[in-house]
Amino acid sequence: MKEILWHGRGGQGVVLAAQILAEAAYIQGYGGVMSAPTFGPERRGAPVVASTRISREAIRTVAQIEKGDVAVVLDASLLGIVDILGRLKEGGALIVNTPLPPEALGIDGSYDVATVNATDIAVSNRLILGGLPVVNTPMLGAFSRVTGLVTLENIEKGLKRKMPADAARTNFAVVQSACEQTVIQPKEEKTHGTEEPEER
Amino acid sequence: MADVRILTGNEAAAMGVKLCRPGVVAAYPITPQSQLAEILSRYVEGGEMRAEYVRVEGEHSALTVCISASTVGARTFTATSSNGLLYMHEQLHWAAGSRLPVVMCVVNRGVGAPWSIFNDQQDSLAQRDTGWIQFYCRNNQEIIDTLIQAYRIAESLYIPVMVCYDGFVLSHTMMPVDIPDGDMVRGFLPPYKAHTILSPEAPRTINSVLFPWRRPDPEGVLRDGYMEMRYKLEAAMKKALPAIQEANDDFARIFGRDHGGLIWTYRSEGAELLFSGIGSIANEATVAADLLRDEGIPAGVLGVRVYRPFPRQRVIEATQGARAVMVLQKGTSYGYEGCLTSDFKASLYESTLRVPVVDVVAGLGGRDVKAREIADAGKRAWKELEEGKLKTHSLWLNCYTGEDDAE
Amino acid sequence: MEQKSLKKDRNVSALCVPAKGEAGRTGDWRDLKPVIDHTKCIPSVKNRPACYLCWLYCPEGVVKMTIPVEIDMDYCKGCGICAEECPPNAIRMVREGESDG
Amino acid sequence: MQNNIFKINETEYILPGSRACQGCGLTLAYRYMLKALRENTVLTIPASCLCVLHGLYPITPVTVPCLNTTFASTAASASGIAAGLAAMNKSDITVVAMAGDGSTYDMGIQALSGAAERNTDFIYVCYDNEGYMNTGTQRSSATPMGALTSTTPILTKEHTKKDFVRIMEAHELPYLATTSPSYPIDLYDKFVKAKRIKGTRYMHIYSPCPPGWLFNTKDTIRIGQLAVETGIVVLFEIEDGKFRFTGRSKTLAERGKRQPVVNYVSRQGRFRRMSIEQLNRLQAWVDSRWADYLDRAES
Repeated sequence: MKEILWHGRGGQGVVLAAQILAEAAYIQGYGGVMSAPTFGPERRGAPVVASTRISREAIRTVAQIEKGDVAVVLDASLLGIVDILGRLKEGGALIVNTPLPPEALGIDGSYDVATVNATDIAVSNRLILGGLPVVNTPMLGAFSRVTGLVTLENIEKGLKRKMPADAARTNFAVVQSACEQTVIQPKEEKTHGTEEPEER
Repeated sequence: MADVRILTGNEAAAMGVKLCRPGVVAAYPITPQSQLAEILSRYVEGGEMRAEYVRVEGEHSALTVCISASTVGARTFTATSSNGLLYMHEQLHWAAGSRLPVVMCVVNRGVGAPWSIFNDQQDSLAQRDTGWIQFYCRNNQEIIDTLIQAYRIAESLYIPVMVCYDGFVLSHTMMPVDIPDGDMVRGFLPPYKAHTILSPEAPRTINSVLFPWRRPDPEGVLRDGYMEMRYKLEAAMKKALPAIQEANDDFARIFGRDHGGLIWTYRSEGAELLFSGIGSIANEATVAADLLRDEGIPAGVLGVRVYRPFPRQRVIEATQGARAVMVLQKGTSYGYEGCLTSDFKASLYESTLRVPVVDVVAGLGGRDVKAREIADAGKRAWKELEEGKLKTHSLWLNCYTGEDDAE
Repeated sequence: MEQKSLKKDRNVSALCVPAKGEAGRTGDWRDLKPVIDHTKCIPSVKNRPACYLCWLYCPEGVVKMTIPVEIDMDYCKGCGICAEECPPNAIRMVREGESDG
Repeated sequence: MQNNIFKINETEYILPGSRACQGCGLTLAYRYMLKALRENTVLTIPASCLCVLHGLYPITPVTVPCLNTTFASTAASASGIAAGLAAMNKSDITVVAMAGDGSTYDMGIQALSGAAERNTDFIYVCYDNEGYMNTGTQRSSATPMGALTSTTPILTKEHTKKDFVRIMEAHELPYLATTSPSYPIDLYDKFVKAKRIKGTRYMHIYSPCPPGWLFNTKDTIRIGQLAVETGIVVLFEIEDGKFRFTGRSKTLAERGKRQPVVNYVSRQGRFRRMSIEQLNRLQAWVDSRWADYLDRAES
């Protein structure tokens, strides 16, 4: 089973991104998918976490994810505020929306570190909502590129399940751009295989 | 010199409240509790009792007034019955969770629907999980004595206490009651000291939202999450068992009356057919035990005085030697069995005793239960026991259940 | 979340003690921040206490009635009311991270 | 307006960093209410936005003592505090119950009516943000007709807003007043006056809510002002039965000209599905109520 934690701020669509990934994974044929917000009050701008689980078989656990396989960070400023690495498995993948290259983030510990400027992609595609650039859907593109767990094609189908056709179309454009522009710095010793290790 | 008067249960309760001198009384009238509320009104308006009496618009508000008044530091009292208690349910949890020593009389009465204004215990039994200590009185003397002990227990452990007694059967029935001396009561009952006072001197926000997990405060104390805070109520309930016994024993030493503390027994030595129950029906069973003993059946009674916290060990000890137990209560948990029966059996499960326990539901909606009828049921059970065919589920005493048509 | 801590919680029931930052450093919630142009701000221009509508209308009470006017940026949530209500338009809402100039 | 600002008590009773949303009307109103009532005040509140503002254990931003209670029992809780203080013979403390429109208009109306009928010595404050905002903008009886909420998401609210202030007037209280955080000094003065009066006082705060009413957080003051400029909100006080306009409503009544309600409605996303018929009914209702108030002010 793969466990993904989405970090962002209230109003950035963290919960929606986690849901779209679950939709896409189910379409791709995973038997078990699950997504959940962090329960409790949400405030615009305050740090928020959501989760997605993807597995071959139906998923029975509903407990909160302790350490995820992947951490997707929609707002780089959270790295200094929220203990993101504390909830990321050793050797897991960290994907951050930032103009900086992976090395510049100064992440120590053996993680795959990937970055993409989702904000820029959204702005240049004029994808702005309530004064905020839409940074959640581009990160789905980065996720696909870094983990290979779900294809862009299935993410597009997932988008269509969660939003009207024209919105799905414009959002898929930024998913593709983010996928292309993502820069990955794999952890030193092991090359990153796309094959999923057999079930624990 | 003993000051004995012939009083109804409601009169005894009112006298007990007056002796405990609460600062705030809030009550909404409901049969059969109403005389208690009326007598207290006369005490307050007649100047016999100095208290703020809030004539609220409903039971939900009655208990709310006691909760907030208690938070400000005043000793409080309220009383209700039946659907009034059911209407208070939300606030019962709130009072316990706030750890406030509110003391309430529950004048037991059946619940709707359909309506019954008559006695049974379905109202208070349905509140056993709310975090309140529950006493059940078997006669009017025990009402006044238990009220006094209730305040001491509540205010030392910061747990609210219900003093339950049967509507009409006790509340409207007169019997001799020895009135404790006021000064001796003041000696027995130290003034109420709240654990947290709502006051401008030390501004606090009380009963706020809690996180699921623990959270550090500015001084580096790791403050409770919700679960830790709730556990503290459970921990206090455990401490209540010895505290109740101690209060009973101190009371006995000072006032000369011992109600047994957690449980009481009657002719339980050598009793092989053991009756158990809560409230006046357990007292009725003592008469049944005498009748059976006269006919050579070794019967006895284990009266449960405190239903929450449930006196597990005392029940095990008092059941030694019994070959059958008949648990009497005026209520049931629909779809299973009487609540006292379940808790009684659960206690025995923790011991090596393997004695059959007969679930007896009796007296719902004021149906009268006579000692003779309990004795007859005991005789039938004793015979079935001898023949190895004792039926334990469930005897609805004096109730046409239509089952005999089925055979 | 479970740090080792010396003192146990002795509270009998839940009671909160007043302190700043109950919801954390709420300044962190902003995506726009208020920037004051003190050449237009009335108290600075007149060099005496005047106007202070920003102080009056601030829900968080983080504007100081000083000369020059100051805003506690640790806790300002960036709602933009002060900029909207400032008579001489001396306050601009600027995207976080961009320079104050 | 300018010089009055310096008469206001400078102490801040809400420490910065509260959990309230950006641009919250309640927070601004609460700031001035506490400035007016000062330290010797005890509050009781139900589960609500205000409860969230009061913070999560073990920290609160508010430096005034406060007792949380259940949703239907706010006024009863205040009754108990008043009775408890009397029993402890503490007399110089102002007891305040404060709740939103949901708790006040709907679930808690019984406890409030009971406490008012007993002329309990307390101030009941209702911050009316016209819906159950703490739980995500569900409809309450205070929601205006034609408004979108999460429980009237398509057809908008069908019924008119419950005129709760008139219900409270029927209790013939010593003092009743309507206020708005968009006019903080009017609000401040009324709470200073209310503090001195004995018995049950009812204060109504018309409290704009950016996420609930769907307007930008910078416009909280403007929206509240437009409500008064159009007559949707009328600022007044009733002392021992005597009606008096106050602040902006007073100048409007004497010589000003009210704006049409469409100026107010059109700036809020919650009204984007309001029908013309609903808009006209709202305008007619505002006009007739304004006429009633004008008559009462003359007599």
